[in-house]
Amino acid sequence: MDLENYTNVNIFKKVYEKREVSSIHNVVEQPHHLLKDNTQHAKGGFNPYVNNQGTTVAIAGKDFVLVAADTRISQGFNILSRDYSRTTKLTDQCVITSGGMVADIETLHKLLIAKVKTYQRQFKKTPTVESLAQLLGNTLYGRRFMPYYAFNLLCGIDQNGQGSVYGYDAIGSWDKLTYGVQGSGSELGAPILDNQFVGHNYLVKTLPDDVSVVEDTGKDIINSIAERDIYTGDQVEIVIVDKNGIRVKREPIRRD
Amino acid sequence: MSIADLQNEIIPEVNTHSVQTDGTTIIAVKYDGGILLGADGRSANNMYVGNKVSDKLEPIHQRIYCQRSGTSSHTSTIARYVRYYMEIQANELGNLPPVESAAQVMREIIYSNKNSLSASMICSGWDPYKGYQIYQVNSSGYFEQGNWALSGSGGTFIWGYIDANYRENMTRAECKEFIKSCIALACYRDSSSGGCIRLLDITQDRVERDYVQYDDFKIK
Amino acid sequence: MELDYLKTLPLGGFNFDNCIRNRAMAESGILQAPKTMKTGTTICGVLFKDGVVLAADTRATGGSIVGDKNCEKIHNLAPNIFCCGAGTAADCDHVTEMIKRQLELHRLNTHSENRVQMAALKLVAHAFKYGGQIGTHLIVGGVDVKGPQLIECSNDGNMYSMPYHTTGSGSLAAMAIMETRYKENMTREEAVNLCIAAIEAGIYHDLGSGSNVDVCVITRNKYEMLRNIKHDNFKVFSKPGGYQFKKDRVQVVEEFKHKLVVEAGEQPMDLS
Amino acid sequence: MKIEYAKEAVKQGSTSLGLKSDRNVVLVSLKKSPHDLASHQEKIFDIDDHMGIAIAGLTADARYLCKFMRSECLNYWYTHDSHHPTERLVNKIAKKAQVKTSHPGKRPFGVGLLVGSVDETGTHLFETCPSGNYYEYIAMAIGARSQSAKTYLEKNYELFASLGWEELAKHGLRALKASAQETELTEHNVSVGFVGADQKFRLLTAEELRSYLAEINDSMEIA
Amino acid sequence: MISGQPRTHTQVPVNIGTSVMGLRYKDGIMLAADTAVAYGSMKKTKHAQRMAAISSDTAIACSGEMSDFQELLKIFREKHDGDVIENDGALFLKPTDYFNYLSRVQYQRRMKGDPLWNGSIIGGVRQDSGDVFLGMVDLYGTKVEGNFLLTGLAAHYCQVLMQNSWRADLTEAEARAIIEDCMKVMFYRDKKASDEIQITTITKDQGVKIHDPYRIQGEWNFQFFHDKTNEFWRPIRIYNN
Amino acid sequence: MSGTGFDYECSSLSPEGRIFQVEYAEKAVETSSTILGVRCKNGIVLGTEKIVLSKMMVAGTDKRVFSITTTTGSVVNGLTPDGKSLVYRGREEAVQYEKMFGIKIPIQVLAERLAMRTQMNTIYNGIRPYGTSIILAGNDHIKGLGLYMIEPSGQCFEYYGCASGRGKQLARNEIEKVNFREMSVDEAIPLIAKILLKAQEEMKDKKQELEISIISDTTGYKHKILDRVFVDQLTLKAQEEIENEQMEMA
Repeated sequence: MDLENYTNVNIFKKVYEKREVSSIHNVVEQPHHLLKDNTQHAKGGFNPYVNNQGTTVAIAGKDFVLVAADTRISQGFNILSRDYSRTTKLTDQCVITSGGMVADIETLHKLLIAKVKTYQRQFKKTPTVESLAQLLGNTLYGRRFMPYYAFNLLCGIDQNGQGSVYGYDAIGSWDKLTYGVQGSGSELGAPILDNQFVGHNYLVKTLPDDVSVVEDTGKDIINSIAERDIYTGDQVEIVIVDKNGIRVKREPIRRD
Repeated sequence: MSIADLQNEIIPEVNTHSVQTDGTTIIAVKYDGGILLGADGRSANNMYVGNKVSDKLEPIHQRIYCQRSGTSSHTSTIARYVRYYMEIQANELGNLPPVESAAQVMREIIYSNKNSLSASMICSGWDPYKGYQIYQVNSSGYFEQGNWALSGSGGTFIWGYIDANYRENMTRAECKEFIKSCIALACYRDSSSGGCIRLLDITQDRVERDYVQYDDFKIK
Repeated sequence: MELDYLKTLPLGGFNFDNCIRNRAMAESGILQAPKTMKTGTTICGVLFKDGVVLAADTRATGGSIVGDKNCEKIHNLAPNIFCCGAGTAADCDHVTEMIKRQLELHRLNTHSENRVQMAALKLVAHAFKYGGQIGTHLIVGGVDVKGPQLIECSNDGNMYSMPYHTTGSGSLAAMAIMETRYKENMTREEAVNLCIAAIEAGIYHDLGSGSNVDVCVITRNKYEMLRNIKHDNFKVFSKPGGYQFKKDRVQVVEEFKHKLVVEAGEQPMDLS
Repeated sequence: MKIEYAKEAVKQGSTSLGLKSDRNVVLVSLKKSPHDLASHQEKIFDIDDHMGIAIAGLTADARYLCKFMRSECLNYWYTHDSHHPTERLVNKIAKKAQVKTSHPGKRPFGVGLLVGSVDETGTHLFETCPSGNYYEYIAMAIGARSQSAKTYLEKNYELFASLGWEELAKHGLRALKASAQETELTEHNVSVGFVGADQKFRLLTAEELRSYLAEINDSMEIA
Repeated sequence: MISGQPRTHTQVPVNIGTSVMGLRYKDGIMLAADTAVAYGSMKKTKHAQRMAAISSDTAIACSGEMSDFQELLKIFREKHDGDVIENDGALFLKPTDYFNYLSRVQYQRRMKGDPLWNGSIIGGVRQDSGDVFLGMVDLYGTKVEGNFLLTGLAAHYCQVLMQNSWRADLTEAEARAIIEDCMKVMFYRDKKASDEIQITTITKDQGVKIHDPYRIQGEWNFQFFHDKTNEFWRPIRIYNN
Repeated sequence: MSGTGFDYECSSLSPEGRIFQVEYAEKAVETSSTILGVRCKNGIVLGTEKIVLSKMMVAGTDKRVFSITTTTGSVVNGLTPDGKSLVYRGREEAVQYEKMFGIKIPIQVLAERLAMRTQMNTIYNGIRPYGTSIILAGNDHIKGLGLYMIEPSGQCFEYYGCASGRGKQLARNEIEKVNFREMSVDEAIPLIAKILLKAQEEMKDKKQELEISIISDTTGYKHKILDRVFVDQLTLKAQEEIENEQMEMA
């Protein structure tokens, strides 16, 4: 039996030449600005979308809404910034947080702020969370064929004083939730939220009323996600929306 | 360049004649009292030489010349546009047009159509405002000014030679020898340059052509 | 005599039959090959006056999920040779195990200490044979009769030696530290601190690496394996009361209790 | 002639006036209502957090200009994340007005604006007129019977520089009283808006108006 | 030009400038870039200036496609001139305005699929209020602000060095030392980097000052490099008689 | 002057071959404030005098001097909005020229293009001519310093010194008297302030305000509008000189 085919290698010379070495050195060689995991790297073309990762969690309470989000944005394996705030204030009773591509997120938030301002100037009153939810849905669908790469959570106090969270996908399908998680750690965070908070799957619909408990849970969720998701870390930003306004605070989490 | 050409371009085996390109070595050097331009004479596609002794030195205005390298159809069209704009500017100014604006027009055309053009050109000349100037626009629209400029596929072979032997303010004769040996060396190594050397000397009061045939390239 | 049954035996080594099938399917677009995940790591090695220091982080990732928070990346090849592995974890473990066995056999046959270069060359030959398909980026370090040596073997089969090496996805950050702070003939402490700083660079600045730092110092006929010498990455906050799973959260529709009758064996634990 | 007629339209509008100090700009205007069933015609609009306008003349034109100014400010904020510089916005309005005067088919704006705002270079009070001219004032009044208000302002404008916005508002109301002798000023037909270096543009609430008006009426010295 | 062919935009960067850096120190901002522009693997231009002063208090440094950088400079010059000729008492365009404007330009170009292929760092010190700004915009329009910023490959390499040694009260000399360290590492490890670097300082009193380029010294004479040659490794002995 | 029915459109010439609309525009310019431009050894000075319409105006608000590019300035009189629309047109031309030809627009080319624009308003029916004359000053490496004036009729000439508005005649004589060609810009400024104030003879009672801008090699040929404080002192000094000149004459 000749040794030739014993090693089985040279029969597949074609396979050997064509495949792309996926070692790290190959990644470094490419033009630096296309540095992302090379699986979906189009040959030489410009890919308008990049995912800056990061995770955000929103939990609706009886008369408040809590948003816990990490403050790290990254590109490929490299950290762009360690203290980037993912939530912006639309009105005194409504906040929006999103994960995905930072450029799209900022544009979308600015656009929403502009629309809210025009609404306030025209009708002399601030828009309610329900109307903003509808507005956001339409804005996202407006760009159906070049979508905003932003997965949003709109949180606020609705008319009868209850906390509410609206979950979105990138092109504008939305519905009212009691809690939501978006971003790179969403698969990790979702089970804890389902277990701990009252959602669709519960027969007894009572929203949590103790802010400190919900805050601790939110922080714990982001911390546990940071344990297992490489794109989550640095700091957790807690935003609490209730009838007398919005409070923001930050605490460090693991930085590796 | 019709669609047929383009399809040929894509399927290499079947391609009998691809788009005519000037493989080219073009060089421009400022010497004490003028500018010397040099270009080889070969304009070929990837298979055979289309024009043995093509002239790649395009007159733009009295004292402004530009040298073409890249797809010859693109570059000659660009030269035509630049000549047209320079004529307008000259009429308006009532005087010779500045070399800088000729170069900027070329840059504007190449930069804004960068995805459908492949042309990298050198624009040099004299104007009463800033004297002798050499500008270079490469195929992606990057605009440079300098005392010498080099472009074309043959150019890559002689970067070393130029870095070593270039001196500021050479005399006219020295500069001529320098350019001749540069292009000869390039043609010696680069298969898409060769044929002959066309030289052009721009000074304030006159422009003078020169032709060097292949056999006195004096390369061993 | 013709041993035809031999042909039916499965051939040793790797079997590449399904490569053709995979390629055909991928081209036909029915099924995309599973994305080869790039594993992240930071490992480094540095030479000092009378020995070698190897260091590594302890995070093993699968894509963007951390698989193991405290895995061991510094493998022992021989009493005087260690090697840190980056790239596909399985490849590193098994290949280093294989080479360790061969080195031991060699030691027993020649009654002499192994040489670092031999270990490196065996790794490189193996990797080259499989054309880089084996994702093993190794830094082999050790002290032998020719003095302290440090060799890097990449997965496509080339090896080269420098006074300091870093590989893995965190190699860029670690290399910056090495380039700026490496000095010739460092003392043991300086070398260890330099390696720790380099690995921490990878841990904090590269997403693919994290958790703790392992260091291994090898000097003439002595090695010290310092496991988790630095471990300051831990879960910062956890919910004080832990999680309760209140029964009343769910509306009880119907309750059904049934005493479990056991014919043989002990009684089941009383749950009431 | 087109422009003179347009200026005449501004004079028909009820009076609006504005005055500024180093840190605040106050706009005061008299609101007319077509008949007592109808509500009073809005005269002061907020353009952005740092800018507000008071109008005199055709309110339809005014609404168009106000919409234009609001969207310009929003666009500037969208691209630069900062407040629109006042003079440049007034320039844009002047340019629009000028186009209306030079083309045959177009009629000029029949409205004059008093633009009050605060930016890096301090407080500004601009008056635009249909001809496309605009001037920056320390205090100014436009609209019907604005001359009597102007005389009051001219008497006191030296002492405006250091005043707080409350004092400025009182001066404004006194000037308005001078020009609206017969109609009685109540919180329905008067509106006061002000903006300050550290105070967003805001209209006075009914109570504030009532208290200031009360103060004005009893301490009414001869204008 | 080519009829029938849809006007495709996706361009590929050709004249590439390597990474640029920016960091805040005690009395302002320091931007740094090397002076090489690479055309493929050939270092085409050795003395290109990849930094420019947009206005008296704002400067920009760019990496990536250099022809797009020249286009960016044209856009900014037009914007700055427009601000100057208004003559209305003050220059209203501050560093933050230019920064946001640039991110809008990049975002629009990205939407059209024809990006300006640059990672640019904008720094500025306002002469009046003295507050310092440092921000980075990439080709998608992503805005990042911070005390020290790096684009391109340096983001992977030198973030460590900056993070470990940055302090709010860095003197100019210390800041220069950090930058030179980072540039040294880039010169070793980045194919397109060169050892000639250029530094711009922006301070409250002097505004934007672009210093002339100078060369940095690498560490090349380790003993190891001299004598650990292949003779040491290969199983062959060379005897000189 | 009334052209009995011929004077409402530009498209019709009167029997004597005059376009009344243009003459009305020139009349509007005659009665408006004086503007002048003077070319000196190392630069150009533009100036204008204005009547302050109301006491409550902030100083320097009624701007008549604008810069078209950083190195070219202009001053307008007559209907300021018309003047400004010409200035905006000039700015667009400058940007377009610079984008295409890469060099700053030469003052000569800018002047000709604005002149063509002004002339265009004098031929169509229904479009009224620009009720303003504009003086352009600039410096470029093509022809050096250039001082041009464009009349509402579209005429455009290059001058060493030019003036328009109510004090045109008086200003012209003064400019010819003083040999500005040899003078430097800084020496010329006080003289120009005096000329402007003299040109305002009959409006002595109202509060006067000057606005002066220079383009000179000291400022790197950047068009610089002199700041308010400096110009106000200048006006006061010039007024005293005029008073004591009058005393000597009387």
